[in-house]
Amino acid sequence: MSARAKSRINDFVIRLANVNGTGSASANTLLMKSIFRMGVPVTGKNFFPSNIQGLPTWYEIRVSGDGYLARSGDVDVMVAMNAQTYQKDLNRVTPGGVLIYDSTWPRDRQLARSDITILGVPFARMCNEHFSNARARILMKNMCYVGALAALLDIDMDVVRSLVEEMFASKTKLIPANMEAIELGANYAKEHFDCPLPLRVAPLDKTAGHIMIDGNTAAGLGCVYAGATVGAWYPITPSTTIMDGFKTYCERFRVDKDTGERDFFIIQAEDELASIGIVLGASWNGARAFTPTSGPGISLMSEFIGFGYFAELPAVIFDVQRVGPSTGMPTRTQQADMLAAAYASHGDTRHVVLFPSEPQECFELSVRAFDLADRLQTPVIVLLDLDIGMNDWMCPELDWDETYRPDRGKVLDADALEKTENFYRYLDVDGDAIPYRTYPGVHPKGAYFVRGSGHDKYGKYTEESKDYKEVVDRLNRKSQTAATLVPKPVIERSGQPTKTAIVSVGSCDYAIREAIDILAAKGIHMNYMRIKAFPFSPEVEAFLNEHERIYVAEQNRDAQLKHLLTIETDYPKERMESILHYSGLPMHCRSVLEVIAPEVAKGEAA
Amino acid sequence: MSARAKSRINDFVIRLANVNGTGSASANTLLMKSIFRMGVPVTGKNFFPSNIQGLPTWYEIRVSGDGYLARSGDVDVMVAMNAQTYQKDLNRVTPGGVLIYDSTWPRDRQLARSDITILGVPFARMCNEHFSNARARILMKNMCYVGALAALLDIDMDVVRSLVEEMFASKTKLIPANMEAIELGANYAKEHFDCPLPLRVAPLDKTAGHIMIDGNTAAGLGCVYAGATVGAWYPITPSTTIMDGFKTYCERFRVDKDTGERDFFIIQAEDELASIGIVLGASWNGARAFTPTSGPGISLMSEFIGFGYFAELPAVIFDVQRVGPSTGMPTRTQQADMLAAAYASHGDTRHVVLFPSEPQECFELSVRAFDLADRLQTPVIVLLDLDIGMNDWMCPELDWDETYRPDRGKVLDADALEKTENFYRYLDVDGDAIPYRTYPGVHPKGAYFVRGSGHDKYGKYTEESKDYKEVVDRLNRKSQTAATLVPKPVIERSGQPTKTAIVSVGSCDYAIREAIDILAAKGIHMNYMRIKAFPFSPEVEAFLNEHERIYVAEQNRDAQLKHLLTIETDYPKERMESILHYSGLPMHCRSVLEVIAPEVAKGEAA
Amino acid sequence: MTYIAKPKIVHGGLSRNGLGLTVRDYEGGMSTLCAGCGHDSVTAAIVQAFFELDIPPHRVAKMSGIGCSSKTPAYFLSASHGFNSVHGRMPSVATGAAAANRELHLLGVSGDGDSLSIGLGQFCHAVRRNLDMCYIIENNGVYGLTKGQFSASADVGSKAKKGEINQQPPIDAVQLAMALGGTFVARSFSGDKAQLIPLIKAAIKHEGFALVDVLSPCVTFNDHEDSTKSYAYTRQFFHRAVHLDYVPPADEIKAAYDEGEAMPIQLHDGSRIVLRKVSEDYNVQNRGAAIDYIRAHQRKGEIVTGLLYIDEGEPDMHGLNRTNSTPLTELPYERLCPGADALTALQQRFR
Amino acid sequence: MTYIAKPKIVHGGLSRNGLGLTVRDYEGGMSTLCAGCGHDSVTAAIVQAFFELDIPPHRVAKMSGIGCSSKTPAYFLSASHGFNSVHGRMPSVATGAAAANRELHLLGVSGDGDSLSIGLGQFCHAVRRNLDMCYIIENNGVYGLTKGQFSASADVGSKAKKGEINQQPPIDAVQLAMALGGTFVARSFSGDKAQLIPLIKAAIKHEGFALVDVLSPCVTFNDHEDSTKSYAYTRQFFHRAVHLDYVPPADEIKAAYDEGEAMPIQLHDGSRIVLRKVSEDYNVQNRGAAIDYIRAHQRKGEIVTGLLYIDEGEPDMHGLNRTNSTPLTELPYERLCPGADALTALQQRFR
Ligand SMILES: Cc1ncc(C[n+]2csc(CCOP(=O)(O)OP(=O)(O)O)c2C)c(N)n1
Ligand SMILES: Cc1ncc(C[n+]2csc(CCOP(=O)(O)OP(=O)(O)O)c2C)c(N)n1
Ligand code: SF4
Ligand code: SF4
Ligand SMILES: [Mg+2]
Ligand SMILES: [Mg+2]
Repeated sequence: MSARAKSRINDFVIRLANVNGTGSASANTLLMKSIFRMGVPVTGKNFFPSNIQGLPTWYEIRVSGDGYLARSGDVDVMVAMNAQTYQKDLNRVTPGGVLIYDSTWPRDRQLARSDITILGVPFARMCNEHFSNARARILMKNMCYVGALAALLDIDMDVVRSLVEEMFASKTKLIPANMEAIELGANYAKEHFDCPLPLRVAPLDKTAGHIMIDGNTAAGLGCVYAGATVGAWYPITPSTTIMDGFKTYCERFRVDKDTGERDFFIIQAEDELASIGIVLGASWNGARAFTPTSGPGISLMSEFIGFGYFAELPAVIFDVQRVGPSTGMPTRTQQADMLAAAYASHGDTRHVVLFPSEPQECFELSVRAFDLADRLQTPVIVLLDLDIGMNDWMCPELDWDETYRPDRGKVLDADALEKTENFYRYLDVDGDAIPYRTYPGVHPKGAYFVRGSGHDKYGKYTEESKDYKEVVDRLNRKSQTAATLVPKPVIERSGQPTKTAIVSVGSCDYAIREAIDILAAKGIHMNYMRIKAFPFSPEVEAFLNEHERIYVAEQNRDAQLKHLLTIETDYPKERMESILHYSGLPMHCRSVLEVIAPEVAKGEAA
Repeated sequence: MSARAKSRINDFVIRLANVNGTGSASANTLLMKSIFRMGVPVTGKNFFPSNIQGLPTWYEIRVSGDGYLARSGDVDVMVAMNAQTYQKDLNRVTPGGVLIYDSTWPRDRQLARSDITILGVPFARMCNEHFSNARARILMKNMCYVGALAALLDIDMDVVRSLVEEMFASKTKLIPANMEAIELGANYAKEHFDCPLPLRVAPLDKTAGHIMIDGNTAAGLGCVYAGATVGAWYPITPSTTIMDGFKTYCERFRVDKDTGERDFFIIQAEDELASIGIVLGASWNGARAFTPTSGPGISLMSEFIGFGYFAELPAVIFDVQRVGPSTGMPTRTQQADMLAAAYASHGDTRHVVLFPSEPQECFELSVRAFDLADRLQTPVIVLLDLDIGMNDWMCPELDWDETYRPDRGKVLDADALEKTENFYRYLDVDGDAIPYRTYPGVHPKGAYFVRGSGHDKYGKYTEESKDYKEVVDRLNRKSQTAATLVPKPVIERSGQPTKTAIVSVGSCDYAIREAIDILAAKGIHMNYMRIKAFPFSPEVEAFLNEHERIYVAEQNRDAQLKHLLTIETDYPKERMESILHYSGLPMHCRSVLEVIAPEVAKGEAA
Repeated sequence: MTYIAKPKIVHGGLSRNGLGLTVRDYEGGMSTLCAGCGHDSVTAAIVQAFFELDIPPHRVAKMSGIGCSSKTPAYFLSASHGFNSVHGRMPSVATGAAAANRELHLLGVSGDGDSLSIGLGQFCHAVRRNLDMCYIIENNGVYGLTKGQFSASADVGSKAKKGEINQQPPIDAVQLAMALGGTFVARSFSGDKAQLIPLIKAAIKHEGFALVDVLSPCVTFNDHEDSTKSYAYTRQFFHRAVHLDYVPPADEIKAAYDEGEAMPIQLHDGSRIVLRKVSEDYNVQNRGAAIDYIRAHQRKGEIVTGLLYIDEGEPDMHGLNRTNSTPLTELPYERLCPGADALTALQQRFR
Repeated sequence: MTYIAKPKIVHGGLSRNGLGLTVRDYEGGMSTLCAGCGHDSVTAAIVQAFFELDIPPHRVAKMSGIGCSSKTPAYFLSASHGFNSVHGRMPSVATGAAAANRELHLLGVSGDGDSLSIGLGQFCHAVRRNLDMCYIIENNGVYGLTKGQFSASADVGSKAKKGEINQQPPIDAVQLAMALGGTFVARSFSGDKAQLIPLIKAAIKHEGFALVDVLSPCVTFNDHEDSTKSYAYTRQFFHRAVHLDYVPPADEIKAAYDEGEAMPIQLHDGSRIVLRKVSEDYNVQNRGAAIDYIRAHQRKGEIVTGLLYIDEGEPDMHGLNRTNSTPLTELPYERLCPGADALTALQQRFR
């Protein structure tokens, strides 16, 4: 018996099949949040096509009282609202599961299965009867299935109602119709089926102190709190909502009520080369500046990233990774830009990269990214992925330390410059390989010349080998300094003696934790390290060295994290084995189990 | 006693210090070629600033009867024509060497050395007296020092004369003046000094069957012979002369004498993004197309390179590496774009990279690059460097196999398509992971849709995990096929039992061979492998595995070749040690000796 | 994209073109754009234009970048060659394709984001080269595919769906092409098939860069009140400057036109276009006057449409290069390779 | 670049500006350009302009790309902040710098290759944003630093040193800036200091994007006969349309001008420029007429110079954004961070 099969209360997956552009998103969020408000851990993953309207889209909600919030791979309740994909959706249901379909139209008798429960609800008919407006009929169908599910899954109707009221707080007129649709669905279910199903929600107290938020919004909010004033971007899925988030909160908190004057500047650039140019110009001039992008943007930015590295300018770049190579699958998730980020640009370079694993960390590391960029005077790339960035995750509430002040790094202000004899931009005064910088315009003594061409430690143009090497050797040492300043890995020990560990990054986290628990239940104990930054802090190599065997789990084809570990640590490569998941869908624990313990994986699948 | 000290005949280095824009280049070439025509192996390295006129420039000629043609690091004869750098040039002379200066003006008595011979020749005065035109006075000074050197080094005056005649074949009027200047210098030397010097040239027969050519010209010529018809580029040092070479020979061989119609199309693009776009468009449409560039260009092209990889389009890209990161030192040499080339672009990618070591190989591998790009349907990057590309190297004469026909790879022509039931662009029909392609317009059945977005093996758009993975997994297998098709490494065994080897690429070659000989003379035996391509052919790993210790010699700070070997082979990293030379000047054998046998290196330096 | 196969039913009654093909043979996969999207109308016009021109589909290359507009090549001419490149860089790919094979018909479809933001440089340089292609911009003032941000063609004062007002002056592809020496410059509206189809036909036949900037409303993100790229706004302020008829090579010019009012222009393949002024003071062969006219109407909020400028006298990219008239891809290798003797001879210089 | 330190000898007799600085304080490192290069004359004009405007050098940011022209910031205002970015992408860096600190004076120096080939997109978008900067193109029709290839501003028929003839129509930065809504558009010649210095001064003082396209011959690669960007050619076909005097805020307009002929224009800081028509039919505030005038003279092979268009009424980039008038970099963190309570409150939405 698998770990998950133990209890069907608060432990199942709902998958909602819709057509995009029909307004199902808010209904699905409502459903998920209702469960969340009942204190039950939950997560929602949106699978949407790279178009705007008319194609299949799915939303998957995992309910897990135990807090396993990775994708499970199962579908226990399917809501098949899209005729186009009905066959496929039917097949997708895990044996023993439930399928709910719109019985307005007769269902093809061929499309049946005896190993699942199939429930028909005439959503369209009921909505057509109750609502006259064409658009409302479409939208209300969504609310209607929320109602049916609420009844079937025993979701607290009061919670649903208060959420609806909050949703439409600014258009209260819409509340009654929506509630009506919900009740239509609920009543139909109660009248025609045994409610609730064995598979259902029961109130818990496990979501207190938590929120449900997507990583992009959290990252955008982090930029506001970090004190960023300049944001430049070129729209690209799945990174766009970072700037949307930044904008929302800047408009809320940074616009003068009286004058309308803004304490921020968002520039929609003409492309990604311009975005990063704007960021470098603004950072050089003393602002905290950032740009969100995705893979193709990183490729386009790579010349400028190398410039930032060599000229030593801060910059914060968010790369919300999607499936590559090339345009790839823009609405699917992957972690395949790690090499591209770590060594972006021609010539010898090594960049600081941060890997948040969920939204709360997006917020935290986004603030941290600015501090590191300023402290290390170098571009910092924050690698999210579509799963973290665009899906709603349950995560600890964001909190804020009022005593926080930005670390602007080694900047000589007017006073300091006044006292200085001579200011030399690239001199390693303190032995930490980080020189001092100035902001333009602050003081006559602070002037210097930024260039991507060869320069000596004083900042002067050079073509002399010795002078050039002095600078690039220091940059190499700065990278060592960086390793000591970046966030340390998260290490979790199994509590049992073991010489085996899993190493991973970012959004693999939940899948791995779940796998570790499952394995532990089978007596297979694993330590776990989640890397949060590159260059690797010394703890990373130390942890590796404690183990005889390391599984490196990541979401790309080519084992990019393993490559980085191979290059940058002395841990023997032959003791690392890869767990690669690169389907474009969020990782689930089976990918891990299949490599580590195929027999356990099989058991799970059954 | 070092290997080189054995004989000072045909074994020394001449360094000529000039100001750029004063026409010294042709004089220096004349000098070098005279020695070459006397049958003595010789090489010339140009050290020039990143500007057009008025800054110091040096030309270094190594004369080596034994055929050691790397930079030696010594300066045995300095011709100090640039007052601005006189002090520095004086200091540069190896003890026992000779310095020749322009004694027209009194020499600062402070600037003396007792351990070298200092010879003054009044070049300016003599030329001012003999020539009336201002420009001629400047130009003739250069010829004048060639004459002086010819006398001092015992260079055959008949050879010099015939070279001058060839140089000015189209402006014969200029021959007498130039010969006059040469004789002025020669006569002055003969009258005032003991000629020849102990350090001199003696005729040999070691240059028969060889030519002196720069790598860029050879590469451009290779493109002509490969049948390339479309060349797109954006000028960038040090790659520009590849297109100059292509153009020269196309204009000679591919223009219809009567109509002026051209069988080629060279497009000076608006930037590098456009260059590579043009190449991909032309390749897709059935032409052989290429673009030369340098580091910043590779960064800018990386989005499109990823497209080429995923959409499987041939493209040939020459990256003539210069010193990075960023703009770096555009007129200095380095091998620091290896990682950037091998894994260019976001997402999982792996590109075919070729590493020629000298001009003859540039020619050969440039033809090979087109065959591989067509056969593998993927971008191929040929990594030269400034040293190979812009300096004149002595290398075997280029020869051509008349039976050669381009390997256009798996292309279905009209006949084949006529017979085909259905053509599917990305289907692995033969099991070698290489699908069939068609050229547009050839046959109605050949139409397909090229895209950088997710597609299935039939070429259809997809967002399905399974279909996507099928394609990228095949691309991964194609990379294995590539490893079997690319040029194998050059392996040279010491002839003595040894478990140690040096592994290197490209322009490191001569320096390493010289070091190996020196070490062998000391009883230290080393095998040698020069890698010619990435992905590594199986021979590479097999060779590594034969050895207990590997020195990886390369011209960059970060050990990029070693990284590639670490990632792509199972050879234990801890058994590899790096020899890194990244000053921007061509590599010399001392960099190698200093790591492998510091005591030998010291001896050599003495 | 061609996700969904469209059932291909050939009705017996469909008329056939000179190649014996029906209009069905010029269609593509089922559109996955929003219902009502202007781009789908442009798709229909393209289908019709190629059908009427008797061009074999496989002799056409459909080039595009990224965007809703750039997806459309999947929805027409499924028997043609498609190249959906990267965002904003289609002009360079088309340039390479044209260089390689001058006989293939190149049709570019792009968006205002694709051509005027990220692709502005490449777009301008393609105009400058007079690359022989028909280049259609499906212009909706927004980035459709990334959900409605303003593009560089958005007008000052135009309001986004979420309320934001655009403040920056628009980049007008038509004026830009004029300024850069473009040899065929046209503007139209996706809702005006009668104007669009002959324009596209003429653009295909023009030897050189033929720009057709088509106002093509985005129903999802930019078709509301206060948008200046909506159907309603465009219909209202739409101003036809010239009327165009396309006449195939073999055909007589049938309609009777008054002297002075109608002007036939001969294209390179012998076909002609017949222009009729709708507006008195318009001169389609005077660049300066055309710019003035467009700007004057623009100040009044009017969108001048039709073939706005044409110059059949300028050489295209191949003319400038004096390329062999045989496509480079058809030259035998033997002609391209100078051979062993030449190699030996040329090396004299390197000794 | 600043390779060679230039001896700084302050002569007792040098005049001092309002800040008590001499012209020496506005100089830079020794130029490493070719002797006679037009760019060095532009350098001299820049030095003079900033000196005369009493601008503290450290309040100036010198922005450039890559090229001989882009090197010149090392040769003037050595006490200013320099930013030598990557090829063609200086406009974006300048945009970011402007966003961060609206009070710093931005001076961009670029080349025709830098701005009209690789940088064309960024250049156009900077014009469109009306970024507040003085942007000088040192235009020589070639890529100097890479040894003389034609640039996109090379005229049709111009001959390269090696004999090749340019066939493609030039991209004219002036006409482009006009078409894109540029608010200050000027052209001058490096050999005409009298015109250039007041133009640069006015450009610096203009609030918005001020383009000064300076013909600046390349003596090494493009100063021969048959070049249309040589000193000789430029001197011959050079046509002054307007004469400009710059009058600082405090000063009276001293010279007496005839009514109708002289036109004073007030700049944002209270300084004025006084324009005198040289040519009867030129109107510096009519965009359409200006374009026509330039094009008409261009057809005659003439190069129209002077301040060709000015519009002091348009808001600059910050005006459009309604940015705080205090530079963003000077806002205290406390003002930027919403604080812990706000964070708690806003999270209500996420429950
Ligand atoms: C390099 C890169 N940057 C950004 C994107 C994201 N992107 C896709 S389409 C698009 C804009 C499309 O706008 P437009 O060309 O006007 O087409 P429309 O959808 O409006 O028809 C953007 C920004 C991308 N695909 N590639
Ligand atoms: C990305 C990139 N591509 C190419 C180059 C090479 N490059 C340096 S300067 C230059 C052209 C400069 O021309 P222009 O801007 O007209 O300046 P000029 O030298 O004529 O003043 C080029 C192509 C480069 N530095 N970076
Ligand atoms: S989003 Fe707009 S442009 Fe895109 S398909 Fe829908 S209507 Fe058309
Ligand atoms: S090459 Fe031309 S542009 Fe460059 S410095 Fe010399 S004269 Fe000036
Ligand atoms: Mg659009
Ligand atoms: Mg230039």
